[in-house]
Amino acid sequence: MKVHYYPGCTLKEKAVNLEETTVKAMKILGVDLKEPEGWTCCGAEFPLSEEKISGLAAPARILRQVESEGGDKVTTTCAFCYNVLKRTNYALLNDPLKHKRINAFLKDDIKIDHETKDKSTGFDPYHGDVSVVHLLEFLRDEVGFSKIKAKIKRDLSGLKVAAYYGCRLLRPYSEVLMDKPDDPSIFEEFVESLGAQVVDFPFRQECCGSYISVSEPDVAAEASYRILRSAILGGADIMVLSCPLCYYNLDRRQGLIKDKFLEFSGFPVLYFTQLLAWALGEKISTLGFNDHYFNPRTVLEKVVKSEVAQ
Amino acid sequence: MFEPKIMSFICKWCTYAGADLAGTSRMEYVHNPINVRVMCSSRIDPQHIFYAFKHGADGVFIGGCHPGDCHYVEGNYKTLRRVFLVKKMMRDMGIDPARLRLEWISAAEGSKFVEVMNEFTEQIKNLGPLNFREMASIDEGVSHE
Amino acid sequence: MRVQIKMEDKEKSFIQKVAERSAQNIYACYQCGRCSAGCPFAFEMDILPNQIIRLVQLGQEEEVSGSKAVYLCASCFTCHSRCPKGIDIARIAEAIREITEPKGQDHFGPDDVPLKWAKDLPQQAYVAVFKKFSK
Amino acid sequence: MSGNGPKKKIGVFVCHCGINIAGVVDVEKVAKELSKYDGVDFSVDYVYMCSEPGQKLIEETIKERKLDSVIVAACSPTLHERTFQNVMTRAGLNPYQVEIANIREQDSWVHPDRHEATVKAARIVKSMIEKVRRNQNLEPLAVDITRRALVIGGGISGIQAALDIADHGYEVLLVEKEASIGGHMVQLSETFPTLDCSQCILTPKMVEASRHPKIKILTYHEIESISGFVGNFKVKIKKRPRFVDPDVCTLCGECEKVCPQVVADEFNMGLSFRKAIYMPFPQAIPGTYTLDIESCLGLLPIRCGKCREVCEPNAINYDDQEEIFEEEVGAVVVATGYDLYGLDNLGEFGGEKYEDVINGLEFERILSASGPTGGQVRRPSDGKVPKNIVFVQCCGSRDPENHNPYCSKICCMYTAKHAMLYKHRVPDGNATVFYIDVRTGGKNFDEFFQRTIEEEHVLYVRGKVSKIFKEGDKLIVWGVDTLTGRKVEMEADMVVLAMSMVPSENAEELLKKLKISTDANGFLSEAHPKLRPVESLNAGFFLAGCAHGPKDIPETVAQASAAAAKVGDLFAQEKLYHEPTVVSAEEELCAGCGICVPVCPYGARTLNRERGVVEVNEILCEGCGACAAACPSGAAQQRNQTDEQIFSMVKAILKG
Repeated sequence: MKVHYYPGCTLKEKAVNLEETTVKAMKILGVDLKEPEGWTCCGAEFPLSEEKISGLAAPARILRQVESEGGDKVTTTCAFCYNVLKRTNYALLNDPLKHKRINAFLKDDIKIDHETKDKSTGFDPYHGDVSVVHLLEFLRDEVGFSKIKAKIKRDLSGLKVAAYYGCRLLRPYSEVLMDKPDDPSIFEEFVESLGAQVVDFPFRQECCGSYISVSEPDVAAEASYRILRSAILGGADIMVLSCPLCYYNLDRRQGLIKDKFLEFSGFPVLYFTQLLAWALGEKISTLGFNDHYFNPRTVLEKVVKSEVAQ
Repeated sequence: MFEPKIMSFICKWCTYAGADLAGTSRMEYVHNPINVRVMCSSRIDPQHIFYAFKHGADGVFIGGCHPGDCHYVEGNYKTLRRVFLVKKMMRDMGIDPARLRLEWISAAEGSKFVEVMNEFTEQIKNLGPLNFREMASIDEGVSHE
Repeated sequence: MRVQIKMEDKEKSFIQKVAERSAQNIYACYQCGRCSAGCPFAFEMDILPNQIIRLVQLGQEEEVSGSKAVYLCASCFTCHSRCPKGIDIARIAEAIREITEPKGQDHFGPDDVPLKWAKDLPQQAYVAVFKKFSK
Repeated sequence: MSGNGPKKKIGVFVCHCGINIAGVVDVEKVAKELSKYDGVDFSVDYVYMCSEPGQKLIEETIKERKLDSVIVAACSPTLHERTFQNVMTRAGLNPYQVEIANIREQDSWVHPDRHEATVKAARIVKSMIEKVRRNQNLEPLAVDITRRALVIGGGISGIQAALDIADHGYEVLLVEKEASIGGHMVQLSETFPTLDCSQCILTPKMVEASRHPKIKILTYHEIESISGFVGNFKVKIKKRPRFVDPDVCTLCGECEKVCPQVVADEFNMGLSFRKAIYMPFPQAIPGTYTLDIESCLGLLPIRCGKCREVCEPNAINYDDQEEIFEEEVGAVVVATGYDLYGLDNLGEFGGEKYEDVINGLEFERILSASGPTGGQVRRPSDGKVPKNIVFVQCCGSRDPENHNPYCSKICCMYTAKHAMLYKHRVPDGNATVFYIDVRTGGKNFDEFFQRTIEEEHVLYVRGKVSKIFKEGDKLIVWGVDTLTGRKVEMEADMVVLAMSMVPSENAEELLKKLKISTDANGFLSEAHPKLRPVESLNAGFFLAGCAHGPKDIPETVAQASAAAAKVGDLFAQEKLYHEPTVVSAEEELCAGCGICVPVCPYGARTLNRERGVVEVNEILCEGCGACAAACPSGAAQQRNQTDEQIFSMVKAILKG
């Protein structure tokens, strides 16, 4: 199976462990990921003002590239990229005027060959034939959770997992449509397909602080802390998520959280692909756990002892 | 001074009652429109409209109940769609679609009836008489007799 | 505290600007407060999300522009997803930032990023925060 | 079609209306001009046509000159059309041979210029002459009535309607799908604002209905279909097998004791259990056990058969079958009631997940002396008395974006009642109500609401709750106090959600099948929102209770009585008469395209596929004429407002 895959900037720099485990896990599952040629940043945030609709050009360009390479689908793991691409698609398909204006931008694109310095022009418009799917959706609908189940190499039945959605996978519901915004289940179904236990975790769709952690670190730390606390109260051993910024706020900022909330002593937070790759048999040393503030290794090894007999 | 002939079809339940209210309130307005009372604006067939144009009307007015207030549930929505269609046909025939006007006027809106009648008549005055070229196109387009 | 409610050109044009940029119907809000009840950052806000809309409805540009609440919005859309009228308050906050930010001044610019975080922050955080809070 | 139409002798009577018309319009001139108009045999003006001498003048002229039709040029037809129709009858003519030319409201009163008003008056009269020339003699349509009513739904509205109709002296069939009548009202604890016990006031009415010689109660029955039209319906009714003969069952309860199957008790909203053979509640009507086959282990003796073994009077019959039978009725009262919007629709409140987040009806059962806790306030999860209870109003109501756009109307009052009853039972407990607006429009309602705050110290917080979740033993409620502008987070032991009222789920399918008009929310539509509030758009159907929209008990009872009175009106008539200005379908012209069929909002037109023509049920036709305008062949013509009439009127007006 071959599918277009848009990693986004962060995965190539700060979230290499997300990128690598995604690629590894998908390889085991027989999926060939193809990056659209010459992709750029998606813009990270969907433009919310009618004054800034030019912000739709960058994501539209990515979608056009996928379309021109013959793809009808692009997968992402980063929740931000997913949100931006999906909403861009929605905005263009539901507003003919915006679609026209953005295509006018795309028409003026100039491509410069880095070696020859030749300029090329005259690119196609984006027709709107690409659908944006998150890797979780792709795993459920294309690969099939049952196929994952069949390929599991480790027995995770003792592991209690808090599946954290955050904002970008669920909202705004009318445009993202991944799952019910206040009663989602796709992430839990994924965790169950790995053989692990799901814990009830009422903060699974609360915001971690997002980019506010840059401008207002203390405010974001409190939001993040409440999420971690809720998972701990729910009895979780670990938390899984899909967003590099959520990961940053919930793991890398645990030092700040500890300073502010004395009862907090740290908690393992993983990308869902790290858990997937591990369940599929990847060695723990290849999962990039050394980059974590709180290394999940001990917890995982303590809870999960046996491997599924082959 | 051009005095346009204006044919007005109005529904019994709302606009006719609105026109009566304008009378009981002694509001003055242009004498040009003459009303034909129908049970519901949805009784008005495109044929009736073109017949009026053919026989010398410079403008045709249709009055019905406000959306949601139709005595017959949804007759006014049917009227709305028909008027839309007729306006398209008028454009094709070379008749200015502004010569046909649809308004929702309730039994309580005597003053609105007056305003609309004055305004519509003024508008038709500005458009001038429905000219011969336009007339000819109706003869070719629709036949009734 | 006392506000004077006037609906003159200045107020009306402010309301209209917010409505146009955000593409939201400001008047649809009936002040149930659900946005504020669910907002994860309301605990830090000087005025609550429902009050922001109320102040816009009243045409109180100064009151809104002096508030830090619009800079605490992380566009998590919790308010939007539960709003009984489907109002997207993140868009309204964005519109207010655009309209009221002093010219040429960043609310939060590259120089404001604390050095200790600078190296570790994911790219998307930089892009997002500058997109929202600087010119 | 622009020909002269039928030869008729027409009389024109121009009224001065004192100076109201004659002050502007030159009435003499109008009368004189019209005397020359084609077909006009006689034309005169007179000071007051509606006066006794004026009417005499018309009557005698008709007789003397043998007129066929008459035009009265006077005030608006809404005022005196009936007066002059009566004159016609007295003069021996058909009342449909008079037309009123409105030269007062739409001419003399609005056009001050004498010349213009006079010219316009003449034109208006001419257009009416063209119409009346082509008017047919019409007789009102008459049809017999079956004086027997069907009431669908055995809640308070159905019971009340049935009792009232029966007291009028007409037979009633009261059909209820559940095992007992009583509906939701019998589940309630105490009613606002008087706090009288709901069962105490309802059960006597239930008994009265069951003993009334004119009422036949069919519980455990469902409506399959209704055909026919007002006054003459045929109803197919399905009897669900209950496997117990109500006439033989002595309510000894032995069957229940031996039944091994335990299921959730619907009457107690699933807060307790019942057996597969059960009585919904002790005062159920009919007083009988019912075997719920869905929950039963199976009727084969080899599977179980214990209940039949112990039944002394031999009331249990395992061979009971589903049956469908037909009844004839003349009118139908639809009283199918409501359900509460499902808790699963509000994931953010966790109603599905947390046992202690319940809806209002569940709390009614908890408060009820006959309920699962005997009226003590205990929470479902562990039976503890909740010391902090939170009520949330508008759950799913007033939310056009995600849920129901309308206000459910009764929740403000029942929440106040809940909070008050809670405080009566747990005096040291704290009750908090989250509200958006408190709407207490009703007799003694606001006084009651104020008492809950002033005397019972229930805390009202203005703001809608956004999220409820569990932390350990406690529920955490995230709300807001918009009055102080503070976000609120509070702990609760139990939360009661005032879920919005929605049309009964079972009724939805039924109404669709019966083609009864409903609004966008699935509630029954009334024929006119102001003037015909208890009649359906479908003639012969009447509305009662919450099937029509959220209502409290007194309003429901009032509406049920009104519906019954309307049924009485219908049945009191010797025959049914109907305006004859209906739209026909001329068979020679009808091509059977069927375009007119969906255009009709009343279902009066049906396409007979075999004959290839449209057939009209004239009794159902209300005469709007929308089908006539839609008919491409001219087969659909409205009586006395044919296309030919409209064309000739237009021509007369434009020719001047």
